[in-house]
Amino acid sequence: MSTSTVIGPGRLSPGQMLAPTPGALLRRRVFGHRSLMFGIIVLGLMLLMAFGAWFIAPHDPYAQSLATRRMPPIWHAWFWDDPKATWDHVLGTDKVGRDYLSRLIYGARISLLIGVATMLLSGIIGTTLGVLAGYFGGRVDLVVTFLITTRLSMPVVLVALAVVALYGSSLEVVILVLGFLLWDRFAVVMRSVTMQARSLDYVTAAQAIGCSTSYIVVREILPNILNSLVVVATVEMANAILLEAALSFLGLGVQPPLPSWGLMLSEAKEDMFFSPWMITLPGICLFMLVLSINLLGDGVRDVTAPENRN
Amino acid sequence: MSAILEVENLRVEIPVATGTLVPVRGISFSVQRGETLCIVGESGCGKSLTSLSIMNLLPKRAKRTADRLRLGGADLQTMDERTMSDIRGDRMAMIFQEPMTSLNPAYTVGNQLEEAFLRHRKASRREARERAVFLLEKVGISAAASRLGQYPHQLSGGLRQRVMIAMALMCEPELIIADEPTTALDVTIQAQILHLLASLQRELQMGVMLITHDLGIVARVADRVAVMYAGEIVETGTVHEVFSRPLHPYTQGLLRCIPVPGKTRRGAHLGSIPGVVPALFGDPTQCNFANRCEHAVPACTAGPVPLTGLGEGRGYRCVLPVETCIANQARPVAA
Amino acid sequence: MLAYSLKRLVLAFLVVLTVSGITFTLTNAAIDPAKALAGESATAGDIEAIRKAYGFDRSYLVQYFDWLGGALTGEFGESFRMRRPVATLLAERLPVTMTLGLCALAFALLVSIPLGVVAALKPNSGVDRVALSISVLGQALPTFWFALMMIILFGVVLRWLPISGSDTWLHFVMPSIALGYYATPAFMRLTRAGMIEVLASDYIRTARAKGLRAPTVLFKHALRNAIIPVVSLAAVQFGFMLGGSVVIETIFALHGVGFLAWESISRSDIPVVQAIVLLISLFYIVLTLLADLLNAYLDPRIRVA
Amino acid sequence: MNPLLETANVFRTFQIGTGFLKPKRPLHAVNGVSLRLTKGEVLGLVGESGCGKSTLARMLLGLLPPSSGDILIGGESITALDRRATARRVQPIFQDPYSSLNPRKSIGEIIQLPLKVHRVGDPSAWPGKVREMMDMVGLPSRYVGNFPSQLSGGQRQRVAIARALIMRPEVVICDEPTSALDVSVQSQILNLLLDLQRELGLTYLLISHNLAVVEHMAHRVAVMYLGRIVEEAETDQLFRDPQHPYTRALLASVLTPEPGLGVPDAHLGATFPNPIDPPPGCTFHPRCPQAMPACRTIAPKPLATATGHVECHLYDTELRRAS
Repeated sequence: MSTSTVIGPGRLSPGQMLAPTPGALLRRRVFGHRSLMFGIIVLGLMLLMAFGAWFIAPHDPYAQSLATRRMPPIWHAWFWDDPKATWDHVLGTDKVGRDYLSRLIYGARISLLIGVATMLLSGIIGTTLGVLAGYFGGRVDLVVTFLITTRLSMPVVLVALAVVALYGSSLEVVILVLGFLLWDRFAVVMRSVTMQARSLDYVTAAQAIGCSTSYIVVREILPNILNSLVVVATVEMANAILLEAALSFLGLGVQPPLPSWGLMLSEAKEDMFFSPWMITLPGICLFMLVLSINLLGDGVRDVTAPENRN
Repeated sequence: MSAILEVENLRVEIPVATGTLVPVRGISFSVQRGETLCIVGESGCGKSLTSLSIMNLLPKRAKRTADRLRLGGADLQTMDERTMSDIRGDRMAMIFQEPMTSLNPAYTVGNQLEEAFLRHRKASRREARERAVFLLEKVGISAAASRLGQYPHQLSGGLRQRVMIAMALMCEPELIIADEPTTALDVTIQAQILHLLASLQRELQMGVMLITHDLGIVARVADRVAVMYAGEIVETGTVHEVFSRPLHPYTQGLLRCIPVPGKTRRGAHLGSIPGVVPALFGDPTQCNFANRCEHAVPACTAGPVPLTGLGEGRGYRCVLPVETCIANQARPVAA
Repeated sequence: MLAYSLKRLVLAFLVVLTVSGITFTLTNAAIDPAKALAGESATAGDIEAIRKAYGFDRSYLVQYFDWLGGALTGEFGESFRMRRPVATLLAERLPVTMTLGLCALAFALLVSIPLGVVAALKPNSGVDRVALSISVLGQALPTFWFALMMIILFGVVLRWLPISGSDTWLHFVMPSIALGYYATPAFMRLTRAGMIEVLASDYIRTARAKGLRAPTVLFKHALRNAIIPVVSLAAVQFGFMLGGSVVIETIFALHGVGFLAWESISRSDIPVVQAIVLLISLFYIVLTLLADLLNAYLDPRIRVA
Repeated sequence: MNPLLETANVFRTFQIGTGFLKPKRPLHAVNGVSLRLTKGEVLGLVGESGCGKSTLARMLLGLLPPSSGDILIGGESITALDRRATARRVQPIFQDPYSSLNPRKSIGEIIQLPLKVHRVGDPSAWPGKVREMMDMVGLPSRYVGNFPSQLSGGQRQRVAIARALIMRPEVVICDEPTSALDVSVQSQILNLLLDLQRELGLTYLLISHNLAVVEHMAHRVAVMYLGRIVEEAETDQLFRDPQHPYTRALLASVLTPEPGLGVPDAHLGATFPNPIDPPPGCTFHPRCPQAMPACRTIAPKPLATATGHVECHLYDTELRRAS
């Protein structure tokens, strides 16, 4: 019995298969996750709406018309025999006669633009600070923690309102202000996950091999905290979209005549008792967009959570 | 001798997405008063689930069945959770592997000790306190009274495990189940804790069921041994028989794997068991060890292998006759 | 202990200083306070006179420390528009906002903690799914839109609740729910996650192995440990709620600090805006400090080390 | 013979927060350690958790600068060498094969990383070297594209060994290389480590709490207690005739699989000293069954023994004479 079993990895019995690759497992989990799929599909539709707005929208979202003011949506014709509701303006018109459906479709552009741009800006600020603090610790960490505490103690809505009001409200100002206000969660989460990843032996192994610090951060740590980054990014994107809507609703966000959903809600406020659908429809759009982004984030967290591995 | 714990054909099933896992596959054993039974096996062999299923503390998804599961004559299988919880901590108590996490960080040591006593005995807080002090002294903790006000995080690992032992003894149980009680501890502390457990067991004439992966511990504390592999008991017997004349190829392999100071030659190759444990789906259809066994013959894969009893608690689960097994043991280590 | 407390206080002080600096800079750089104070019809001479009178011609740093010194003694200057001391204005409005914030926090905690505990007891059960759905849907609901929908339903259609003002406790029902519900999903998830983690911990197994009854295990051993992170979050959320009150108070015309903030912002009433931002920051800092102390009380690992 | 790796009176102190509400205090993790590793030898380092073993290992790998004292690799000070030069000569093997491999990288990428980082030769030759290394540690080359999550604990440890050895370092720091593995896998890894050591002429520092493993593998053994080497000797000598009471207690605590011997009572107190607040004099005295009055006040100095040294007042003849 002097077979070379000692250094052998052990015999594999015929039926014994290797576990599937992480990639295959991930694909299987993504397609098996219903709410994640729902989020992806709805978000996809929203993106389609935003990018294809000029093609899909039946009317010019800015075209006003005195003749077609405050037309109700089509279901008013079905349920209440309202003769003013027509197929030409399926979701009715606002108080200056602009087609509501077209404005809602173009509104997806504003929300998504604000969401993505803010998320990128705040993500770059927050992730840089968080990863640096988590990796280097010590004084760097002290400074970053101080910045986070300072940022957290400033009331976001109030500061955003004040700055936008004082510096003039425009899309660019809103993006900049939100971008500089919403980085805290990125920093907090990235700091803690980097700290965790950093303490793992494979990082020590990379150090012992002689890898440079930038290589370790970019190639060893970042890929392993990417899932957390995606989750935070979705949360902050949703947050930014909601905040823009709130600012615009208070009249201190993007300015008319841009078809922002928040602005549409603000403009419809005085009609809310007589034309509640003017309030309901933009709200539903906002809700669906934010919901789909949140579901995407939750889904990513679920399918990449460590307890789901293996 | 009267058996405190009788277990016959115990099975644990866990339904998972791809089928039903059976991590414990029909095992039988008993623990007598004043005796230590060691269940030994490697990770994933089902030894911890066995202990939890006796306490009825299995994870929710897991299901337990048995032909017989009795504690001192009381049938544990027909008991509802309420009656079962009356027995837990009173007639049988458990000591866990991780003394660092097994005590609630939010309450004092005294509170957690007294709680066990107050739950099962009609006693005043003062009596519970006296009992706690008495037992802390018994497990070798100095200044016991002052320790009652301390929180678990203020104690070292060894002290916490002593507190866990004291907690298990609060109601003088007939049976103590210790699941890897020293794995998380340093070697010197391990020896102290095992020494303590052994002397307490002798003094109080308890039955002890000790679960471990460490053959050294088994050899030193066990009266009888059950070797588990892939959810089955593959060999049982008194500690002397199992260590001096191991019959099952797995037991033989395990004993060859460990270096023994003064016995194994320095730098010489140790024995090894190549291969991996099979997946534990469904019931065994052949000898579970066949794919790793160097003595495997065609009969091994023909059907499930029963445990062959040799009388007086001695048994082994192998198709080969006893004589062949003994001859195999005598062979030099494969290298 | 003393060294730590001191460190903590110095940090808090530095944060306040930084926040005040940022606020002062942002607001003062945006517009000329003298011009804002003088009004539309003022001449260049009027503006210069006001600049001199109010000290706006002094160097920026001097103005800042002058303002900060006032703020430390509770003196925030005078409102440009209302010509009244800012401190008095705040004192009038603060009770409304505090009531709103506390009611909203109470609402959020009362809904989310029981829901989180029940969901944690049976993960993936029907109750759990419902609770999770509520939290997912709730988080996607825009606060102000939710408030408007409530106004339409309970105020206009059903006429159960008043839709504006702050005269009776009924006036606070809708605003509190509108402000509080947004924090509910976070509380619920944290409670649920904490409970699931704690229930799977070794010391819960120990408690069960001692034969303790289920309610004892749940309430004495599990909940106490699971609730610790919720306390920290509650402090943070209360700070956010005070900040978020601006939207809700505007919608429901509740005359609190938030409403005052909105009014002042739209009228460029800088002293009021500065004071409110600083006040809310201070609140946040004090609250997180209190939360730390409460955590130290709940978790002996922090308390006795 | 010149030592390959040498530490000269190395200290390492950390500032430790003793609690949320308390100021930081110094923890002397490594408190004056002098060790020598000569080429081709296996030095065992044993001690309880928290005694400073892992801190010492990190310093030897060049990952942590000593607070004072020097570490010499082939006669050169580690502070003078850059980290990459250290990396080529000293490599680690860790305890936990689950956290020591990046889950997002394939086995091939993991083993190849050192070649890539040090730009060794022609990149087209790397896959061949990786296969050769995998073969040497007993991993089938078909695993090259697989991920760590697809392998068993023992196989992962082989990957970690392959990664450590592909640059052919002179010294390998094995930090508890088998304590996370089952016994049947442990013996395979130990056999592999021994084969590789002979084949490649490697030098090991084997850190372990398992004395049986150390006895099997090491030529010399150093016993560490609270940051100091309290005894060092050739393995046979140490196991046959331990000098320090702590070494004796450790040896007595080894539970060999020999029935009937029972569990020994090491006669150590139950009080484990707090490393942040170590006892004065000999740090072992509160647990020592043979403690003398002098042990409470005077820290013992290293005394030469037949094959090493011991730090204990029991063997200090001058002290004996004085008292």
